[in-house]
Amino acid sequence: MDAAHALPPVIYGLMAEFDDPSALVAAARRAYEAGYRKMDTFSPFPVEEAWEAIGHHDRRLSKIVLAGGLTGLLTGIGLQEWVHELAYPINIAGKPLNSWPQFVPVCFELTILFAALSAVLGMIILNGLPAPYHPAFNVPRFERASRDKFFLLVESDDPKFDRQATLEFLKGLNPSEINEVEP
Amino acid sequence: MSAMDFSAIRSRLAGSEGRLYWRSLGELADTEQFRDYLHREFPEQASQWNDPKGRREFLKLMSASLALAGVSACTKQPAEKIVPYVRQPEELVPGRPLFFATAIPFGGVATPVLVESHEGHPTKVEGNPQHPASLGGTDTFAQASILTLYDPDRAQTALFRGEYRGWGDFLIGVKDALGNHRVNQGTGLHFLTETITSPTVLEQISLIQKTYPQAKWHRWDAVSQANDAVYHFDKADVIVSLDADVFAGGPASIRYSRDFATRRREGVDVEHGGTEAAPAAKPMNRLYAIESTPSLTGAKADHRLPLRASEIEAAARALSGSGGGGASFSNPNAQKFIEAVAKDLQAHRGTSLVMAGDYQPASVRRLARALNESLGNAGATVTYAAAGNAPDDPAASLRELAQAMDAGQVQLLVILGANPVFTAPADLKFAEKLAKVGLSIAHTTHPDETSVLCHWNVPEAHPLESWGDARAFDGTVTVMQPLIAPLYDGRTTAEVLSAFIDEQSGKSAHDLVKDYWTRAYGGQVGGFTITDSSGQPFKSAESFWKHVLHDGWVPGTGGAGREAGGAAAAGAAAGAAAATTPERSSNLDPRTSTTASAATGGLEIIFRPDPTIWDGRFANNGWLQELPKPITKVTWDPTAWISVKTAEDQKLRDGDLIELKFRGNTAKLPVAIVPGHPDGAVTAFFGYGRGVIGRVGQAPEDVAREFDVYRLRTSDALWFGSGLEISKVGRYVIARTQEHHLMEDRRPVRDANIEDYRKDAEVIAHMGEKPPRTMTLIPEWQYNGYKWGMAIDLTACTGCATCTVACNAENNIPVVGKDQVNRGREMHWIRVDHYFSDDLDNPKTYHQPVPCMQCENAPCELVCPVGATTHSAEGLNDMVYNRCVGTRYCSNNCPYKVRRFNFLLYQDWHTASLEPLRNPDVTVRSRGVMEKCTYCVQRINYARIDAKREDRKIRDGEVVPACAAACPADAIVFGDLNDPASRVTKLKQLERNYGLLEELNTRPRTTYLASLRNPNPELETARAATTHD
Amino acid sequence: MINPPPATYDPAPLIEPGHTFGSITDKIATVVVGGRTPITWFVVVSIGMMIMGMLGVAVTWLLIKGTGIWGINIPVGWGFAIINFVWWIGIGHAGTLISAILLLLKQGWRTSINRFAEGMTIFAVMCAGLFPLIHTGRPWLAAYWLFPYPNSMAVWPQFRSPLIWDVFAVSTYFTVSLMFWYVGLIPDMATLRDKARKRPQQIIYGVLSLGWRGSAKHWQRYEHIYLLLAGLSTPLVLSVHTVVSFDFAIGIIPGWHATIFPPYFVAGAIYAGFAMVLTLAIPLRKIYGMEDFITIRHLENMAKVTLVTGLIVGYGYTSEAFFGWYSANKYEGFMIWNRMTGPYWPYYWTLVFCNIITPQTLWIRKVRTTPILIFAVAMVVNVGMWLERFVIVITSLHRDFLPSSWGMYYPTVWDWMTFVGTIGMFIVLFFLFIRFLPMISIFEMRTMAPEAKLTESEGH
Amino acid sequence: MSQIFHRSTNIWSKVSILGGLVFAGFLGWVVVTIAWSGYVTGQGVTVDQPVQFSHAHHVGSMGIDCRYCHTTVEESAFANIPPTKTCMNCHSQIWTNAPILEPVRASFRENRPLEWTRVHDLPDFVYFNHSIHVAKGVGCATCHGRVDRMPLMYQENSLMMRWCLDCHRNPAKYIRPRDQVFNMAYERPADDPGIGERLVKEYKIADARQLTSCSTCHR
Repeated sequence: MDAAHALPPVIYGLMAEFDDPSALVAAARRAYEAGYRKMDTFSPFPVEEAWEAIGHHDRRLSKIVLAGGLTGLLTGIGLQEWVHELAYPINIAGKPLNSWPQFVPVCFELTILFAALSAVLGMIILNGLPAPYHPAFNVPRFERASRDKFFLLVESDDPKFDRQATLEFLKGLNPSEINEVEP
Repeated sequence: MSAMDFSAIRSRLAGSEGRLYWRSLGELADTEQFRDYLHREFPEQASQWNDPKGRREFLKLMSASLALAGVSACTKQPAEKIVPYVRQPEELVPGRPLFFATAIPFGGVATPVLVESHEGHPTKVEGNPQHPASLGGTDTFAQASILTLYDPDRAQTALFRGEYRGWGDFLIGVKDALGNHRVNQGTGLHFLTETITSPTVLEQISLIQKTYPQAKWHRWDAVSQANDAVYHFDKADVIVSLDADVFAGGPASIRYSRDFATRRREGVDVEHGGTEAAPAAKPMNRLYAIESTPSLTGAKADHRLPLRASEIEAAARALSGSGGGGASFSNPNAQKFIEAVAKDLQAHRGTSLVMAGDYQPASVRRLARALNESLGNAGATVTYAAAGNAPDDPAASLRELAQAMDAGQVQLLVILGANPVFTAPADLKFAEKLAKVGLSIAHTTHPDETSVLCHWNVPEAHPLESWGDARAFDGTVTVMQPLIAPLYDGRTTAEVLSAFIDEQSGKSAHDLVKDYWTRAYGGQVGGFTITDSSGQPFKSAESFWKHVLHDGWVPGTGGAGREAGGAAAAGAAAGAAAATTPERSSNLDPRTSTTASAATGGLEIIFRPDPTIWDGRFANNGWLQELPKPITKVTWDPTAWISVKTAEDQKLRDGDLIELKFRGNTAKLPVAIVPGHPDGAVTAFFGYGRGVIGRVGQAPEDVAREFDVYRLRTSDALWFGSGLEISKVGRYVIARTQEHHLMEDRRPVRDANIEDYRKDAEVIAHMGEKPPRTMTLIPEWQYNGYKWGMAIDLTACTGCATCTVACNAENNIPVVGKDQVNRGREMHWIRVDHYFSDDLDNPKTYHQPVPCMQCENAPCELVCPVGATTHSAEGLNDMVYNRCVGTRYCSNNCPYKVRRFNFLLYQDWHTASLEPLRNPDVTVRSRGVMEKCTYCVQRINYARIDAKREDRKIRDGEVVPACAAACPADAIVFGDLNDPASRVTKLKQLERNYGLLEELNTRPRTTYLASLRNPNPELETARAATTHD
Repeated sequence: MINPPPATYDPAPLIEPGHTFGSITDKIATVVVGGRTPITWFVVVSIGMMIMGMLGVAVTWLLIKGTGIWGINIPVGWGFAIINFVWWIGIGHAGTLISAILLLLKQGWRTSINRFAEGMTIFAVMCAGLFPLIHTGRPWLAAYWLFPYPNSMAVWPQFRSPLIWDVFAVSTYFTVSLMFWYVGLIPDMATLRDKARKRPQQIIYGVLSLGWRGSAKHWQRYEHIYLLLAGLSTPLVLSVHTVVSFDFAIGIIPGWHATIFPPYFVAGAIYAGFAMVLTLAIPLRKIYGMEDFITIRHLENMAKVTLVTGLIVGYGYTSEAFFGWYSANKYEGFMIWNRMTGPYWPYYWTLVFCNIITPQTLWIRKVRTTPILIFAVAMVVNVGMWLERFVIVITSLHRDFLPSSWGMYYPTVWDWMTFVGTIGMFIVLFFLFIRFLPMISIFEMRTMAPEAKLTESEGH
Repeated sequence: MSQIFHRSTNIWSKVSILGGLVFAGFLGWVVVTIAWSGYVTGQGVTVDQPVQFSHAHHVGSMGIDCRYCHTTVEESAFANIPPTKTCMNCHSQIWTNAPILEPVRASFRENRPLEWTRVHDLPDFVYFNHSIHVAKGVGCATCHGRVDRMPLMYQENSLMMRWCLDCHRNPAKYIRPRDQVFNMAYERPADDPGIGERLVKEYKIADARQLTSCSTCHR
């Protein structure tokens, strides 16, 4: 999260607060058009338009989960075939060593298990969690981001960021409030 | 609560198409009462511990145990000690068992056996294949005797008035006691024994009688098998049983079962020694049973006529065409039946056989003998002892003693083996009279009802601890040698008697026996002509003795010379008895009756020894207690048998507790309704309700004490009598291993009449469907090495259950106790299933031993999550105890339900005295582990290793599982299916070979040979219509 | 199969009018943080604890003595342990169904019930999982022989056995359900963290929320995998009860060996599950005054699902009976006949009454919209579904192929204590959850608030 | 609002999670190592014996054949522990009053057996048969190691099931000519790689399917 700078910034960024998702989305779009890139919005529930507005879409998870699933499948096949054909080949109930139809259920379960695991871990890791500390929390009113308020944060290490100008710009989005975010 | 509606049953049976089998009667009636009966039978909240504590604890104790150390791979094994010999015996190879020939007397008659011994402790009893009275077979009692040997409740030291004494003290005690008898020639000196056939002991007795002419010797057998006839089933085509149960166990039944089975099969299958032309040459024998209490013999019979015990004599008369013609029988079919039988007998003069029951009066025995003689059977199919061995009145001798005691004439009473206080007829009041005896000596295996009332108690050595000799049922003298030094201070009868003979006093049993036979060899005693089996004389007494010890029997006393032997045996015994046997009371003339036949008023009571614990002597033997009794499959308790009709009349149901009132005495018994039991009669079994014996056999201080049927027995009605009154007094939970005796239309037992089978051998195959081997998608496993399989011949099987007990002994199978059996948790690896069919009042009865089928497509293996049961390269369905987690899925999925589960810790981990009993070659299973028949894989491995070391294949018959080895009828055959020459392969090629539930395509390796019967067409008409479905 | 309600009558709303982000948040969150705990909670939990104590005693005794303390025997090798296992695992299914399948089907009404339904799943699976563990009487072995790992014996599990499939299915099901549940909780944990005023609460919820801050970038990935998880759970939940049904269907015992088992078991599971959700939801909304969020509409929809699945189950029974006769197989035929008329006939007919007759009342709208009536029906179904498992397990086993080995099964006091004990365990776990976690998904409820709709202002 | 957590917690949280995983793995490793160590299997552990009997001396130096004491190894499952008599055969002549041998003499005098502690102790549900292994060319040293170099006896191998299986699956790897079975020092001829397979054929040793059937060792 913490971006590296030549010289330590005075502040982490500027944060505008809005009362409803529509206002947030509108503001985010404006900021994006204005050329800001290093920014983020915060909302008490997922607002699809919001991340579209700030131009974020991460598709890596699909591939991760697919990979996870395949790994599980192969594990299942490999494990059972190895156990029954190589590790200890023995006559069970007169069934052939490779009773593949009876190996299906375990393969299936392992596929699901691995896929699900990779999905959850993938999400957590890509989101850089756990991160109990974040500058945004320095803003007292930010606790309402998990209740009923909506925030737009422009980070100070955005090339276009200028403490004054950006502040003016945000004011223009008529937020209910604007805060400076300490690092 | 009214009795179940039997008319409903009848109508169902009548209205049903073809052959109908039924389950337990209640279900057939399927009445409300039956359901609530079921529920009362098993109270839902029944606590785990409704068994008397002491008793339950002991159940564990009756089975050996070996900690499954390190069942879980992580446990660290405790350090184990190895204790080598200081000086190692020559013949002993640690790790390899030795076999010794000896004998186990039963009621004085020898059962010849080989005993397996591991590092000096006997673990298993097998039959003696060379002995004419065994031919390798055994019976339940011989098999179970090994458990009695290690029974921790055995009498352990000599006691005088309850205080510890040594053997030496006893000898002195006897000397003192004999003091004045020397003067008065032995007046007031009395001996009481059971039947004795031991030449050594008989000589001792005659010596004593020389020294003390006034001494009296009394004989009392609670259940006397003494019968002066020896049957030769191998020569008999038509056999008639007059209430004789020749398959019930006991020394004679072993050889009888074998001969009978052989003759039954020879006529059918080439493989059983017959020829293509065999059927004509050697017809299958035909067995008629005219009997009272349903017996194994009756079950095997081609035709059975249920009569009250009191009517048997009349039947015998009618049969011999002498007088009884006009007699009226309780059974309407009797006349027709007897006529047909008589006709058949006449048609087979010289090859027929009439057998009189041991529990019928002498008159019936005489009638039978007369009949045999007139038919020219005597000497052919039956041989008789010169002198009648069994006294007319078995109680006379004992009565005389009782009178003497009462008159205070008995100063010194020596009781050897018998337990009169428990078994004597009630009217003799033996117990109170015993108090009047000056000095009493009891020589018993366990502290029992008699010994606790005697001054001196001398522990009796177990046969496997003893030197001795005895005659087999056919007279063959059989020598006993100890397998182990007496565990306690036990002594043999000969040793005890030696105390009364100056020149022998204090001699060891070994010396006594060897001395006798050395003199016998020299011709001084016994009058034996001693040669080896080939008729040649021996080099010396020593070589003769060695030879006898090795073979276990004295050639020339039996075998070829069975008649002579029989005579000698009986003669000797009779001579013994002669001392007191009163004058034969008239009627040697078979035509006059001795019994008041036809019950007048009230019911008739019939006494029988218990099928498993006999006269009570095996009450402390867990294996026999838990062995399901034939027909009823009841364990641990006696039952009173009544017929269906009687049950209706008396409004009784299975499990009702009734009070029996007979001649003023009372006892209580739970009811078992037994189809085929004569109407208007009740069979009560001796042996239960013991007051003193041991932790297993001792009846708890509750109603079970009143199960003592001896209380009802009077000396004028030793085996049956009329005037019994019964009344229901409550319910009693009986533990059965089989509740359902109906085959449905599933045909687990397939049977046919020999004629139909000869006409079309396919008839057996058509009774079920067998999927073709091609009917599968998956490739088959090939078995190229050995391919083990088993064939069980239901034509031969008599249902004696010896296989079950043999399996117990071989495979360290635990005893679980009544409560657990009642919950359906018995552990027998091979069970004997029992089914009825046809006529409710006189059904056909079937027995079917069911071990693990060792399926090639084993359903159990498929579902085991840990692979604890898998298939070996030789096609065995292996069970790996140490891998088993105990999901019980395998048992659920086993269509034969032959798997057994250790629901609790059934094994005993504490009792030291039982440790040596275990078969060291078989893992002892712990709690939570599934187990089942392994085809005695330990024996297979043993043979395979020997064969490999000698670089050869295992020979046919080299591997014999315990059940097959023990089977007296040779009904179980085991071997290699890949060996075209092996017996089992040949048997499986017979058309009457079929697999149980083979339609499931489990491909069982154990298969059955259908049961064939040889009915008399004249009597068959009734059933002909319903023989096939 | 679940369609929006027909327009024949106007359905109750999914959330009572007048609620804002704030009001929703406060109403639900106060139960956990800062709110006063209602007395009923203590009563219920302590009762639950007591019942759970019985489980403790029963299991301890089991480990000491072995499975012999139960009523099982040969031929009936499986008893309460398996019956309860199947019953509980079945109940679990409704939770996943609601949270996953209804999500995929875009059923808005799932929102206010999915959280505690998932909770129910987790706890039900816990109760279920207990039985395979203890039913060998030697759990220590079950634990380390059923999972494949390289060992000193060089032997492995036997993967052809349905029990092994069970091990994998159930453990997978539990893991995935747990993750699904937790992921759903993360944003609400954040809410709790921010609403909490006590330091310990702040820290605990802070840690659990992983520092969630509602960033759009996070929301995007979050929504992405939440959908994926739903997609994975759907086949999973179907597979789990299918595998459970294999425990029987793979066996050759008449009454078990039936191809209809998988679908009929899955339907049965959902049936039982919804019955249980209703059993829990109806009292809950009363106790915590959640009528605004769990409205009649929710109850009615669930009642409908119950009815439908109930009909499928009914079909299952019918076809069992039909094929018993139609197969002309003596064993099958006898099996079904024995169920209907044998010693256990009362169980069978009670089961028919509970599972087929009773739910028919749900055709009536009055019943569907009267909480107390729905509750009653749900209760009956709970019992019925337990009886179904009893009938399948016991009556099939107690009289199979060879009449000689037929027997009876009678549960002992220990069986009952174990069974009832797990119910106590379930109650305790569930109410602990109610107390310490939001019983309704707050952030999803926010999206139900009218103000959540985006008003297309400027921009494209 | 004020921060609940300090800046550093971001790092700590991640580190602790990873650390936890690593630690769990470590624990697993410890358990396995102990379970498979001599502490549990008894491998390589010498145990106290009533007499400090040295195979190294008797076999190594004196060159006494195994079968002189372990008489039944060729005919029985159990390779007989020698009776005291066997010891006394020699020790009634030599070292007749060596204090170390007192227990032996005592045993012989008082006819009281010596109590040795088992060194090779298989679980009770495993049925091993010496005679067949010896007959099929499994050398003593193959399982028991160079006993002739062991002053005090110890268990050379783990005796774990997988160790047994190693040979039962592929005997060719281990067996030797019958006449070499009791030769402690036997080495396979380097110039004859095929010897194993050849002997397996010659001695008609069963195939793996037979040798790995459960009932071969468990009953």
